[in-house]
Amino acid sequence: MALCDAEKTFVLHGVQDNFRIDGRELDDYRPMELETDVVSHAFGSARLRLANTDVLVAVKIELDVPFPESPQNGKIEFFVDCSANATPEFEGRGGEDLAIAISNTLTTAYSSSLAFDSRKLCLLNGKKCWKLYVDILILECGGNLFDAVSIAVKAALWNTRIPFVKNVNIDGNNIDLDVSDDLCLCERLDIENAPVMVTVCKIGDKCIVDPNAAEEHCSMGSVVVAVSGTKISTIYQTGTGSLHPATLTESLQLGFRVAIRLNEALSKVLSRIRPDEEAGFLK
Amino acid sequence: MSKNKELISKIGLRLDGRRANELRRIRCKLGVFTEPDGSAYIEQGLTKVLAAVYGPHEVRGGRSKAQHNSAIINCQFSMAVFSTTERKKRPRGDRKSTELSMHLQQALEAAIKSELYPFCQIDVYVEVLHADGGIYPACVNAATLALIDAGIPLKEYVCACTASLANNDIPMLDISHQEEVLGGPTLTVAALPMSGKIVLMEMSQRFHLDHLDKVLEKALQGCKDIKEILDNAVRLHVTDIGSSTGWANTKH
Amino acid sequence: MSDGYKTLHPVKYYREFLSQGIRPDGREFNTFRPILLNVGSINTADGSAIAKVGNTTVVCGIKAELCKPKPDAPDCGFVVPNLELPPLCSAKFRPGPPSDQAQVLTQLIAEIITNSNCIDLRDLCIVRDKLAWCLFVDFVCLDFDGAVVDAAVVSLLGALKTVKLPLVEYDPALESTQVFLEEKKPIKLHSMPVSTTFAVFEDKIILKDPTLEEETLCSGVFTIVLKDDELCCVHKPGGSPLAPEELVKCIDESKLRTPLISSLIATTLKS
Amino acid sequence: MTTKEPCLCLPGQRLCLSDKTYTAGQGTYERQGYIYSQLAGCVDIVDKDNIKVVEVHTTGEQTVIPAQGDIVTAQVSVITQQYAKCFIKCVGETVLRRPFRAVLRREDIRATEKDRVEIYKCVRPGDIILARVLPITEAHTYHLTTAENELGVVIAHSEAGHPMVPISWTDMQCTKTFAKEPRKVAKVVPEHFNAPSETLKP
Amino acid sequence: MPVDHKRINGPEDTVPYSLYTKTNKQSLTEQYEEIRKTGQRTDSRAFSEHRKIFVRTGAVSQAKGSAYIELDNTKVIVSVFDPREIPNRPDYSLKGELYCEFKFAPFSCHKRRLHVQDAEEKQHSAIMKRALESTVCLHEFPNFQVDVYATVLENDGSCLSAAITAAGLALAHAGVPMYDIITSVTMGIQRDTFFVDPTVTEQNICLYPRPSESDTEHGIVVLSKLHTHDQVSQFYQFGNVSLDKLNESISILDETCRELVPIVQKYLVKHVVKNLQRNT
Amino acid sequence: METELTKSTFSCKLGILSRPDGSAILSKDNTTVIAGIYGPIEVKLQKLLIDKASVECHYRPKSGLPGIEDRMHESIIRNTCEASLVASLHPRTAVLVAIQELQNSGQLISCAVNAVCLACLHAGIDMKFMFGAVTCFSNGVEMSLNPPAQTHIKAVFVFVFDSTEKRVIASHTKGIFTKEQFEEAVELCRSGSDQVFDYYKKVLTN
Repeated sequence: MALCDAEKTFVLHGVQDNFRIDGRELDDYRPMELETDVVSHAFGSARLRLANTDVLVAVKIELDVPFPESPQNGKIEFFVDCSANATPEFEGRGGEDLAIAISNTLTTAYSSSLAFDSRKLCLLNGKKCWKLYVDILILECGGNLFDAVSIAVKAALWNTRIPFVKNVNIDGNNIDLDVSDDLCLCERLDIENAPVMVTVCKIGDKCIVDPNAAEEHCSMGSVVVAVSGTKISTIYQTGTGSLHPATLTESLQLGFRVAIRLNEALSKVLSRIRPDEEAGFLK
Repeated sequence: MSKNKELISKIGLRLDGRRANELRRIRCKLGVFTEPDGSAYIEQGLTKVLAAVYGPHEVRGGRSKAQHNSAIINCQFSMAVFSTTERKKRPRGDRKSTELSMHLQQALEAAIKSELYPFCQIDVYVEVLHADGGIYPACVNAATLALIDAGIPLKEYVCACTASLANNDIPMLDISHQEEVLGGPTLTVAALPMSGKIVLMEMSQRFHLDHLDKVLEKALQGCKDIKEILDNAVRLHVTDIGSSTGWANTKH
Repeated sequence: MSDGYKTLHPVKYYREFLSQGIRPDGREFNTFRPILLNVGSINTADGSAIAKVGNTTVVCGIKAELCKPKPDAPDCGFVVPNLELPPLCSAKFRPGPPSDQAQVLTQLIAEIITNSNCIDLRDLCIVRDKLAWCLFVDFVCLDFDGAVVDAAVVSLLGALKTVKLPLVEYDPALESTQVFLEEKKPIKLHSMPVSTTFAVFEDKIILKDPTLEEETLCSGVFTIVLKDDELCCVHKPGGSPLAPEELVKCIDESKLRTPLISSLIATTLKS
Repeated sequence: MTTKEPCLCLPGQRLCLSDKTYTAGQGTYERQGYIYSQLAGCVDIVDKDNIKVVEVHTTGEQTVIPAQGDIVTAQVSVITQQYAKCFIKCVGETVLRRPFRAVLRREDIRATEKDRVEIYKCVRPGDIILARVLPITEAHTYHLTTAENELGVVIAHSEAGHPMVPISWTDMQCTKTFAKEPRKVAKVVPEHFNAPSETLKP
Repeated sequence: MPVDHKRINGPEDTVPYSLYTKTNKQSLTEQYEEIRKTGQRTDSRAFSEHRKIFVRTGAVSQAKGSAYIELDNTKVIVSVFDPREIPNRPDYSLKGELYCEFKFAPFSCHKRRLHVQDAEEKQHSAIMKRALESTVCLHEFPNFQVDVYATVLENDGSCLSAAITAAGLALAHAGVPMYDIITSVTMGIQRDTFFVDPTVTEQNICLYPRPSESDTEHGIVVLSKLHTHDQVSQFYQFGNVSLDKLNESISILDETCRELVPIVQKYLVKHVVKNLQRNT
Repeated sequence: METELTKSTFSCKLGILSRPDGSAILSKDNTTVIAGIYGPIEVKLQKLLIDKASVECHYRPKSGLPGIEDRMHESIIRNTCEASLVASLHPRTAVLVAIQELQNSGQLISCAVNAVCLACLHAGIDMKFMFGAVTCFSNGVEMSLNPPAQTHIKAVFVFVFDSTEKRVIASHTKGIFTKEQFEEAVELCRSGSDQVFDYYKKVLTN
């Protein structure tokens, strides 16, 4: 997106007066649409549309062996793919840097066992565990990718059903797992504390949340705050500019406050989702 | 060859209950995204594909690549890592995706009136969300819809379809993943259905030359049928957004 | 002033210096650069050393891991050397997979290690066909200023001298392994290879221990590796042809380095 | 250089107020009314029409990139009908560690009779030229010009590989074979090639 | 793992021997309990005390600028090169670019590192770039890129902040125009203990919550600061920390970064003086 | 001591490839190599040399991708060609040497080097001299130009000589040896190289 100086000034002045170009206030979010169970052969999935940011997340599960240094933990891996559908710049390997930044932030945000307890994915100490592949496909970029991805991931994990293991037979070095075929007999993940990310974007002297593409363009830098429960699990700065320590504290405050609000709203929405709702791109 | 016999049962039904010349259900939508100049979503049975079109715009990556008499059609085929039952390692960059990108480009070049846009480039990106047989035809069909949505002049629709030979004798249409796996040759045809021209034809296995005619005929018939369905969708879409008063933007 | 001349006409610049019997850095044709060695400075490695030959700096770190021997050599362990020329060490290199030069040097070092027999792979076997040590010998070049192989070989010796491997007990019945960190033993060094690099300027003058500039301007570079009184590598990958007598003379020249380096290693280890 | 004790400074160090008497020059930047240093080096105050320009110079090698109007020393690598490709080796008196690519176009070689210029009669691959950097365009490479008397070929070798000396402003002669070769010769021909850049300094 | 044709590949399944050692070593929890009890860190530093810094500028003769930094056992070397044309970029940009590469040497960590850059190294490269971008006057070299390479020779904690501080020094040493001096400090948090400039063991203590306690805080924080203009150029945290703790940590880190400035200045002045003496 | 190279084992055909400017297939003792030369051709800007041609070398092993050992072969062949080709005749161009290994039963380097020389001769590229490679084996006591059967090999030497003054262009050794053995090996190979150059002449005159 290319903006001329006049357009930038317009955005900047709007922000200064707490009246953003799409009419929002500084700490307002754009409308979101959330659907779960959109990918039929995944163990869990979700699609989030935040204005014109579109993210699709699918969770696949495989059996694996725990890392030797953490034999009691299962594995969770995040993979982000920036589809060229979002912008021609992502063609080939163009979106790789952004994708790695997002997946690394997710990995660190989920790394603490207080945010996501991977011990529950372990089936047999040091021998067998579940590995969750959380695959994120970015289909359209209308700004604020980190937030959208984190919400979609949380929803997809909420939607995930882990097969129930009926029996574990150990015979020397051979391990046989008896996995239940019954779809109703499955476990769900505890995502109570799964982190929600809020990007606080600094424009001029003010901080805003949920920037759209134009606002992102005008910003000198932003802080991604990942909040898990009532604690902060990751902070990651993006963009180029630097911040005064006071501004940093202020934006952390704002991000924290908004994240708590967002998390509450998300929980409410998730509890309302019924399994038989029509979902998909045809709607 | 013994496996092939079971593809159509005695009463003429296929594994998923279709008749030999029956297509899977096609559902599609134009203009699913706002950012690209044109976009479309298509479902053919369980196969789901998203397509986006950007352009025509200035040639990226140096003017040296530009052509003075036509636009460059740049295609990228990509498959979501979760689109297959077994998780894929990479969404693109492997040999199969590069080949499919090229085939897609060849099919679209035949339909786009690219001579109208010299020194320009048109990007077509397709993303497979769910692969269940007939990926290539779904991509071609989705790309066609996205091009129409982007308002890029086409000579006519370009449609693609697969056909196969069941029980060593009966040609059948629109092969699902299950049928692909069970064996039998798959003939993929991309065609301009109105003029009946074949743009691209590819076969996965050998079968006797005597059968080619009827299988090809079936595939072409499939392309024509698909064209009708796409045409309907386009007409609906155009009437939907056609009104200048904007009444169409409200949800029904 | 001289800088400009050097960049515009490097060959002429050198020719003028060398015609006076001296090299631009003040050395004579057959003078070595000073060598510095520092051992055991990296605590995360099982053995380590930093060697400096003039400006050229190479760090060698050895990490020992356990593995199963190969079926065709059940009583042998492994030594896996790799030399990295990261973009950090010179503007010549770009990020990404190893350059051709790094690959050739890795191969040369690997050949020097096998030819000189400085480590007996059988010493690295713990239980025949079951368990053996694998020494990952990684060289990282920090400053690329010519004669990298020489510096790498010195650092290799220093690192090998400091390697201490813990005692390992293997129970074949339970197939279980136990490692006792309290009891560590050094590995036996069977020989001491010493490498000397030469460069040939305009088919005539032979320069010992060349800098990077000299290596690039010269029409050929070759390396002689001695192991005590014997030779274990005369590697001349093309370049200016030399009469056999000249090569033999260089072998004699390089013999001068062995006592220097063995005393260097001895004093470094003592302190 | 000033003879008095040099005044050291570090990046980000506040040097003085920026006002009518003092302005920020090379190696400094201005922020909120003050002049700050960009480099670790020495402060140098240059008087220019009653305005004191505050400059900072590094004591080691300078990090420079060619800018518009700079006199550069370049080596010609390839010639075609339209242009000569060069590598910039020095900017002013600073020797570069890494050469920059540049192009000397046919129309920029001479000031007069531009359309009759033939590249191979002006420069040859391997020649060392003095040139001025033209305004920087959107292209990736620098454009050079030698359309001044003092600019052009300063060092060249003949076909036989021997050094040549200038004999007129369009010809040079081999010192061994005495063969003449055409060149766009720079006016000042000193003993050492880098002397002209000093004398030419505006 | 795919075979790397450009290196010598070892046998396939090698395991570090430390996995088979008897676990008579203190567990991290016990170590932490002891630190809390005695009120002293393993290397008998105060909790807010930074380790001694040793710096050598100009360690790499082939680079335009370089710096080697030691925080006791943590050893990082950084080199900076002349601006060069940005590869694969056809359009003109008014600002220059920084290219940062952060790499662990294979033997630098407890566990052997692979040669190919992994996710953590890529993340660290991105953070380094982010920290330095607001320090370097990018408009001074439009359309060019300055390469900054950092290699960790030994990691005993706080290697990212050490690399950032060293990169600042190396850039100044290379004569790259900069707005300010940059310093960076890491901090580990475990419950109510703040470890300034943690060692690897202390970092590991802060990596996981203590078991059996549900409401516990832990995490790692890295902060980089520009001195004169009092600006945070980069802030990175992970773990599980309350907002109040985080604010507290920011002020402590801010203070520690300030303490490092005179040390960095000292080495830069040394370098300038040395050059002056050589020139005269 | 065997000083005779069993000549009959050489077999060669020139010009077996149509695309390169010169090509040769050479086999000796069941080691077979094809070499092709392209040049002078256009050069990439990165590798451009102002005063001479740059030599590029691509070595392909029998199967799979080239590994680091093959890179070393490349470097030996490239530097040997650089020394022997009159590179200053074609400044700002490149000479491309492509080598395909077909069969390897030892003495690979010398076979490849000799094949490249024959390909250069076939291409008619200006050369200062021809070059020929000879391999020699030592069992600690005596030397032989042919691989000794059964006996323990202590060292292997490969030398590349120029055809005019018989100086050493390249040398590559494996194993441990004394200075005297080295001198002996050089002498032996030097005399053995005559047969290589004779063979070249035979091939070219036929």
